[in-house]
Amino acid sequence: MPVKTESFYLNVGPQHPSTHGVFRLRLTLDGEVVVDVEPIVGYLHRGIEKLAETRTYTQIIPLTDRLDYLASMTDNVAYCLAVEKLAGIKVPERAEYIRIIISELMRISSHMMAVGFYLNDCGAFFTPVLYMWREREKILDLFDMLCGQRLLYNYMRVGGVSQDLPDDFLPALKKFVDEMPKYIGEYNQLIKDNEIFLARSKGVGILPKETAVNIGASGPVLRASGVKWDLRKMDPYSIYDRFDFDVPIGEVGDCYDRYWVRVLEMMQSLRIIEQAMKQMPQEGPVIADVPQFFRPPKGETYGYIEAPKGNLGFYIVSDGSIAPYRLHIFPPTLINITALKDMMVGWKVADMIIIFGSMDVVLGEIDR
Amino acid sequence: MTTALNGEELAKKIAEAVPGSVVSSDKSSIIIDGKSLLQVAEHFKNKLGFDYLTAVTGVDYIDYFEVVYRVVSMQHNQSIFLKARCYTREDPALPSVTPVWRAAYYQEREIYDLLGIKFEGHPYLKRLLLWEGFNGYPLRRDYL
Amino acid sequence: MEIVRPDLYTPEEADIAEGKLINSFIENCTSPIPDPDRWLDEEIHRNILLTSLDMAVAWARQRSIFPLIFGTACCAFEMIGASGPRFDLPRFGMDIIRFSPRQADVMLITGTITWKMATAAKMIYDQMPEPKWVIAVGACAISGGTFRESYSVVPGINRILPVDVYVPGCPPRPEAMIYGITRLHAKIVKGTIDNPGLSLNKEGKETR
Amino acid sequence: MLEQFGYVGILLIIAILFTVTIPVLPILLRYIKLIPHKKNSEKTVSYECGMSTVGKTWVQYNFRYYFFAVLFVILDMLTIFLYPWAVNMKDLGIGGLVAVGIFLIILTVGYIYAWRKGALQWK
Repeated sequence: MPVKTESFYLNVGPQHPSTHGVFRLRLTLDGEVVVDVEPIVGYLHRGIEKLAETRTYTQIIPLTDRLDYLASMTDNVAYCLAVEKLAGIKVPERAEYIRIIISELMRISSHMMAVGFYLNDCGAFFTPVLYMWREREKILDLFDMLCGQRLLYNYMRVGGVSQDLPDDFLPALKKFVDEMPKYIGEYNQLIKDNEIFLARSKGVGILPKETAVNIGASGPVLRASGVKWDLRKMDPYSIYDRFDFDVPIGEVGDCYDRYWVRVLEMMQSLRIIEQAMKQMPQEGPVIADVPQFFRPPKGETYGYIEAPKGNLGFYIVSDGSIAPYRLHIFPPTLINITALKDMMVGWKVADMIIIFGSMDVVLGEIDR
Repeated sequence: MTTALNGEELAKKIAEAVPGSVVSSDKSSIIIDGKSLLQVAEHFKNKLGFDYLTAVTGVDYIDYFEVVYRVVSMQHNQSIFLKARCYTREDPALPSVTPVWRAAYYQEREIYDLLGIKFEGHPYLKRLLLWEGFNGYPLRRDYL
Repeated sequence: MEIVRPDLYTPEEADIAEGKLINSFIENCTSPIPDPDRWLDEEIHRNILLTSLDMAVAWARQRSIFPLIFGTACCAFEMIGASGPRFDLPRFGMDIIRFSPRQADVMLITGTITWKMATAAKMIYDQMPEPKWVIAVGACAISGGTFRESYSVVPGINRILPVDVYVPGCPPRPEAMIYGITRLHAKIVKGTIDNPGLSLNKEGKETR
Repeated sequence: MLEQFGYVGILLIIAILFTVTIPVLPILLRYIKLIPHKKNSEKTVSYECGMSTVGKTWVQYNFRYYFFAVLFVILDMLTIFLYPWAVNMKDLGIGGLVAVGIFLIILTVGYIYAWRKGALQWK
């Protein structure tokens, strides 16, 4: 005769070390086992879409920086691609290559943060994160050399990039790309075969393939469930069709697969950067001639890229004036956590923290 | 390459599958009548294989509200825009597509929260980003 | 501004109560709270007996403050970067980043504070033991920053909490944060024991 | 023989002094105003990530936590009783060994009984 037990509510609330920002989970717990999960978001809702309606197309770029502040360059690229698609602006060759190199650097840095803080939630308190922070500081130095800012860059412009690469950028990038595989090998040697890590993440929080597609997941979370869908391959935007790289996918879709897909994607990004550095034209214009207050034609467009966390989309409706009539940001992380309840119910609180950590959410993008 | 399907011929196919649902269609999108949105969604998902809903957006065009669904079919790598409009401004309502594609769960809650469009049939329609006592819907053009 | 504490039994009641609380915050917090500046007037009366003890306690407090990172947005990652190996915040004794207010001395408001988050900020500030200080890091915490005219952002955290040090920047570089922390050290050393930096409003009652 | 107990006496005094000063110290420092003491209603509320707690917490837990607690206390007491024997095992000789052996057998019988009954399954 099982013992009749009652459940109680617990707030894994906005100010919590392992909710990656101000994410709030209202749990119904029965003892230690999670019975019901209700994510509550909105604690960082700054109303970016309302603010964007009163700013010109160039002034919105700093707003898009603050969406996914761990990969703010790719937010800029997504927004600029959408506006260029709307206005039909042709981006010069060299700017396209610079954008590819920087997006892939941003992907590596974002994946390192995702894996590092996932390990942090697993209990390896801050050791793996600081290992990966060491490489992230190198990437931030590259960006610092490029546009003077460490975290929010405002470097992209509609029609290209704001300024050309400084001449000591490419040698520093070459040095980084040569020694990075050694460091990734070091992480794997530290983490990959650690049996505690395997015991804690294998088979935990499984997102099956059909649910992943049905909830519209995207990015490493979707690929970890075994669906081969990467926008850079399926719908190549800008010049991704000139590079060959493969798309890693997981088998089961548990926390371990999500970790492993991110590590493999870091290796693929390095391959893309090497090819881009070789093929890049040495000189040429870096920005198309776009007037400061340019007015795109009336109409709507939906620009999307394969951001580190999923396919980030911008839906812009323009009525011909200098400011967009409506700007909607499609947040991949908010959609990835639709099935959080199916993945978490039945697991214990410690596993719940890991499952949420493996989803790699950023609150700036969820709450906009 | 995700080929954006031409709206016209797809609209013809939808018209005979779900009679009286297509209001109009142009090159890149099909405008569906609000009431029969659910049958069209099921038709898209089961018959035409559009199983991947990537974006749901609400826009306030002063004299009508428009909700845009971008649907992608993963097998044939095609995408199309579905649009649904509601012309009343007091309490606009549309059928929810969450039973068909669970991707719309949070996006419809957000549109309800910021634009005030009710989605009937949504499992848990509650404010997503703002707090309970917030009066008014910020993304409407007449919100100050 | 007393927070009423009803006994809530269902999540719906909790949400409605939270909504009311946020709306009452919006009405009440309209003017900034004066910054604690009691330490500015040099000739505050110090009794002779406690002077050396005063110095010793102030020195001990200054050297080991435990930060509570109230990290909401981008500045939180710059603050974690500052406590990383390269910028090394632990040099200042701020080694362990506390997330519970019970073991924290200084509250680092890093990131945009929305009205929905303001009630949590106020509650956590009240739950911190005395003596406590607040550093507002980043333009969003100081004045709402790039999102100042938004409908859901608090235009500056000093409407809710008394702030001791402001670190401007969006996000401020880790060196700027460390400079802000050394400014706080200078402030702590000057404060006396019993009121380490709290300010008196007009009728001489201590504001918190 | 008596002065050996002197050491125990000193240890007793230090222990008492230690246990008394630790709780009294903050009260003393607060009395001479070294630690500021400001009461407010919010400080006594339990911390739940900045949110107010919901629902009652005096709920019926699953029974398995209690099983593990009791078993742990029993086996921990076992180790405490082994200390005096283990300290001077040589001069207690065979007699001591037999006594401790019986003591251990009794406890292992109880432990195996609990194991068989399934007290340790994490249902």
